[in-house]
Amino acid sequence: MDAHSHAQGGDHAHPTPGLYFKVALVLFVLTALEVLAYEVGHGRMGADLQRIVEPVVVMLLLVLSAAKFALVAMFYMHLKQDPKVLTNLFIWPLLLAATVIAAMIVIFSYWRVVGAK
Amino acid sequence: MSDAAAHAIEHPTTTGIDSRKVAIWTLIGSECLLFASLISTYLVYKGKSLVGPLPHTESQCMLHGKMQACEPIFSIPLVTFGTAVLLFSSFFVVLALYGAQKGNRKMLITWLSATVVCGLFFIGMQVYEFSHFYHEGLGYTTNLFASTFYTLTGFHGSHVTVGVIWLATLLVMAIRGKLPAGKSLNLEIAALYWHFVDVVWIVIFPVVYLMR
Amino acid sequence: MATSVVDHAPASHHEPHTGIWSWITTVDHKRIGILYGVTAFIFFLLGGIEALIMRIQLMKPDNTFVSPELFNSLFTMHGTTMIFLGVMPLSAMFFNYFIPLQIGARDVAFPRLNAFSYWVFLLGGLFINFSFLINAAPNAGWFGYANLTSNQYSPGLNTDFWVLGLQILGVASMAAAINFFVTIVNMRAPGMKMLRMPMFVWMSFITQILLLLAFPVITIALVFLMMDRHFATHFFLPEGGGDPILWQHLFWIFGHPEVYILILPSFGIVSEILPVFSRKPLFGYTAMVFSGAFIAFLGFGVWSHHMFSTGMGPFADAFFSLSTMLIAVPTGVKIFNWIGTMWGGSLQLKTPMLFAIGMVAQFIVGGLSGVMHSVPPADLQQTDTYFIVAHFHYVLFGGAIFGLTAGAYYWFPKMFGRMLDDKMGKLHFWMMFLGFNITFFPMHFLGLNGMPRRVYTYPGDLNFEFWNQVQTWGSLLLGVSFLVFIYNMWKASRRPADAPADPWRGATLEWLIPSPPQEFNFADVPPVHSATPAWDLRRAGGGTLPEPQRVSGAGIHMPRPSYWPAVTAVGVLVTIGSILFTHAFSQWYFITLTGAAILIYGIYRWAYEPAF
Amino acid sequence: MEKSSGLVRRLARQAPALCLLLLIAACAKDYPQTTLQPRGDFARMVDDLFRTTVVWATIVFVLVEGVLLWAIFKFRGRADDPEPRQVHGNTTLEVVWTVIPAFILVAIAVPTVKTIFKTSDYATGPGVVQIEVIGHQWWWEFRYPELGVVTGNEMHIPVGKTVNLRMTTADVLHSFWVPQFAGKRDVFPGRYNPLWFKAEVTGIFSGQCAEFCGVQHARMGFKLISETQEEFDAWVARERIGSPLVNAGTVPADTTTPADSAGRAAKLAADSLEQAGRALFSGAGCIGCHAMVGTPLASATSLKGPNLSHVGSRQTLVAGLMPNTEENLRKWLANPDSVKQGTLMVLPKKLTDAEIATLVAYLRSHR
Repeated sequence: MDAHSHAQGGDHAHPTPGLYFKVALVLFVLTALEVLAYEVGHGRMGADLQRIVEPVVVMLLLVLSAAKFALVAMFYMHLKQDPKVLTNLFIWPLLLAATVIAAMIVIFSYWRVVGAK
Repeated sequence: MSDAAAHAIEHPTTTGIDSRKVAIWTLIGSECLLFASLISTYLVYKGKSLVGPLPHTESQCMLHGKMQACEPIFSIPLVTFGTAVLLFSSFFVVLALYGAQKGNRKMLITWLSATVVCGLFFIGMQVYEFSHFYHEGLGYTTNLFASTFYTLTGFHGSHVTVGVIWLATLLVMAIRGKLPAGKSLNLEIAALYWHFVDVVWIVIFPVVYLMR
Repeated sequence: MATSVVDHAPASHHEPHTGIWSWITTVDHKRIGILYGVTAFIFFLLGGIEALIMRIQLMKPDNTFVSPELFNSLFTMHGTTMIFLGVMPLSAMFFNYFIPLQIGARDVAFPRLNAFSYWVFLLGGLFINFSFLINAAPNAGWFGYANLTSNQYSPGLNTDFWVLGLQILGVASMAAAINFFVTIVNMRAPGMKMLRMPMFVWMSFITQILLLLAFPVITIALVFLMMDRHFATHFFLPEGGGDPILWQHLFWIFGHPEVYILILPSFGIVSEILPVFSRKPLFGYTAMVFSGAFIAFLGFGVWSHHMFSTGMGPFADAFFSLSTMLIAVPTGVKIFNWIGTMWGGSLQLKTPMLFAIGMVAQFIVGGLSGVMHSVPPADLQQTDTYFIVAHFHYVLFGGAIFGLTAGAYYWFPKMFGRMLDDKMGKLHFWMMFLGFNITFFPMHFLGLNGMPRRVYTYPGDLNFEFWNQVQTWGSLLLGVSFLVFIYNMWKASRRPADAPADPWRGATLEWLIPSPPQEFNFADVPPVHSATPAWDLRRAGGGTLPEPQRVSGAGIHMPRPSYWPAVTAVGVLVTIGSILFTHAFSQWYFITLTGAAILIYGIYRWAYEPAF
Repeated sequence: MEKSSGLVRRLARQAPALCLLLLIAACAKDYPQTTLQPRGDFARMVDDLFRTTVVWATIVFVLVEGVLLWAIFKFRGRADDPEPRQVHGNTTLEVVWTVIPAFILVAIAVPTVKTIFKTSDYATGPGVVQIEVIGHQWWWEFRYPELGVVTGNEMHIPVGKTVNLRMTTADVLHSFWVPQFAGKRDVFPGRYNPLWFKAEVTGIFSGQCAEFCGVQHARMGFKLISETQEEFDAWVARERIGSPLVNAGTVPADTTTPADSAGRAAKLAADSLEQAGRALFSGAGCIGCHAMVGTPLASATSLKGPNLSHVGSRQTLVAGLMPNTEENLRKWLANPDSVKQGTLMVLPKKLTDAEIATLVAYLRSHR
């Protein structure tokens, strides 16, 4: 039960403010990239770039947001250091949530096709 | 909060983690499904609104008592700024927690104040955004986009509000000197909740605002 | 890590345990368990009376014993009551009383939150039943399908009571689920690894996971419905572009796991009783754990099998059909392992054992008809008929209620220090067993022969009368069997509290302490080396265990009683209940704000109050 | 073990017979709304599948309950018996009883998936009779868009021909169900759901709404009348007279089936009962919700109540509630709410006995 000792306040394993700052910077850059993807994908930066980015813009946004999500969860929420049980408490519901959203989108798109006939 | 005092005489837990920390993580896991329901509803109703205003495209909408062409309603720069503020508040609260754990009261109070201010700013941004949309003709019941958008972001906003009240309470305790290093778990739990509110926004921002 | 939980702390204040105030302020998991049990049993009887009235109405064709409106309220409230106010809180009684005892804990992780859960449950139950008094009982079905629940088709407060009542009850369930989840994760006795937990604790643990993941979804669905009814949105209304099918999806994403929330605790209870009364350990413990977990996991991937008749298309039908069939595999594993437990044992056919065997035997029937429904084309004939009513009563009555009753007989001596009469218990069992099967088995015939559900009457020329009459007589027998149970409990209450600590040669920790347990449960928690620690000790003692003595609790620190949980619960009730007034009273939000103020004040007082 | 498996085998041999017994017991009497005697191809496919599952279920039921009962009797013990052998499990056994059910499920799943795909979507092709079904609280409207017929609570179909239903609702969810022809299909506002079937025999069959739809959900029955092509054509010809679809010009007056509509209309116009009835039908406000031969129609697309143009020829009144007799019609018109509590049929004004008598005669004269 060595997990015990460090959860009780022995924070030697926790990141330092320096690392927190680096994470903050990365988060900031990723957010900027998201907005950039949006702008490019919707033709604000010329048609040529748009043609390349538009088909993948949704994918790109999902990846960028997943990266941000993971950074906050791992470093700010300390899942990287804390006992694995806490990660499990988060990751499984999260997967279920993502599955529910995906399933709903699929089911509703078919539902509309049939119902229109 | 005085549960912390009780903690000292409680027998050690099975996992070694304080029960309150397990509880907040359990709550966070559960809340994933709350937001999943809201986000799925927003997404399955995307593009199903019968009238405008719409988020990304021009539309016909009822404004000042008559149907007219409306501009897309979203203002990306404003919400990007709000997003950045919320992200930074997450950064600030880890610094505050770091200070609390190290017994550095000045660091704790400084960064916790910054977090609360950021939270208040985010709420202000949302209030401004909502009232701006309202004046553009997007009431809560105007169309499906409005109802799903306001409900989703409203639920998030109310989580932010609870978080701000919680953190502000801790800030008052910190200023009164009632948040020593031994009780830093009180802040850690609030911070976890706060980060969760932040990651929910990390999902909402691209899915709602940036995907057409 | 220390094995002893007696801490060298200052002596605590043990409050006197009498008077109504002691019950309002109690934070003792055992007393809260009893509160849950008594309240839920009363609601359960109420739901039973509703069912009997329906059965009398259906006794003959074109009957006019009750009006169509009243009948619709009766079946709505029967479903709602049995699920949310009967079976779930009866399970919560056992969670409360026996999770801490079986894992060797002093109390749950958050004793005051536990009290809060109970008070919210009680107030929510009273709120939703209050509707009967003002002639506005919910009448759109426990499933509340949109768009029948819209203002247009359900004017009046009926549906509002349902929506808001469920929302209040949801708060109670969520709070309790977090509490028990954390308790099981974090409060186990030294040596009790996850794979040494008693099966009841395991199934309860999985139930809490289901609650935590399913309730948020219905919360949101109910919020949407509330918005549609009170704030003019169109989440489920086609007039504004909304789609009523969204309600069905959200409802069943919650609703299917809910079925397992109702049945898994019974699985756990039966898995406790069969080994003890077979004097043989549970067959395939690990398989039992993982099959339970697998059922729960699959339970989130089958929700649309409630919706085959909506025409989702062949791909969705096929997917949800196959995932549903898959559930039969772990369910089968459970049943086979139960039989495997009995096989080769020395069966002691005492009342708890009879109910446990009855549960297994009847659950098989419900499981098999469940497989029949997983076939979508066949389900198109069966859904919304009495065949389905038969199916889920075999699961929820034949399964859940029989399991809970088995638990009641099994643990009654532990809870009250008095034995229930075994002869009367057996009479209760046989009456209930016969009454149940006479009531519900013919429903299979009626359903297959075309009798739809939720009909207040039927025409004579469809020939439904004979079996309906048989069922009504069966249901009366079923009703009377509960009078035998009540009489048995009343008789027991007149006897001196002289039950031994371990009347059944139990396998788990709760049998090692006096009956009823002392406030602090365990003065010293014995080390746990297997899933059957009491049997280990019994064997070590050459087949007998010394009767445990009551000891002084001096030096043991127990949580302090508090009334703030109850106050906070009132805040929840007023805040959510205030929405009832939106149409009646333009300043309705003052009531909401009052509720919120009570709620917030309660939370702060609670937070700053010393817990010990 | 040896003894018990012998018993198990014996029981297994009896299973199909037992299962049959069960079904026979269930159909011993005549159930007009049964699912167990299919009279259409859709229902027959479903029934075949159902019988497969019943056989499997019965086998499993008999085996498992048999073993359970056997265990109870064989292993009964007394309190002072020695402790039995402490068995914790048996991996082989557990694998076996995981795998065997899985195989049984595969045996069920394969025909299931095949049937799912066969029974989905619309029926197409020449000779398919198109019918639109519209659920109302608490009655059914049937429209034949190609034939120009609009009727209520009574669906006529030609035997041996596939009928294709395109179904929706005017208000809340309902579910269309004629057990002997097809499974249920729910109807939703603002969308269409498909269902098709082909009648194998002629006759009158019962159907009922199967999705809870409010106060009178129980009283939302209808009849399905399967008849020969000639009978069906004659029925169509009659129904086209005064049909809202024909009147509104949605369907040309006489393209598909010739009818003596002109001559009949002239005869009707001369009739005194007809004139009195028509005046009352309009004057009392019936026209606000119902269509009727010779009366102007408020709207061709949204009827609030059934088209009454040929109500005299129908089998039943009030969504299958009672036989179509003079007495029943009088009772209904005198006070609808006492006959069907909560019905949306409201009389704009209270009718006198004489008015009711006229209206009854007038309506019954239209066959």
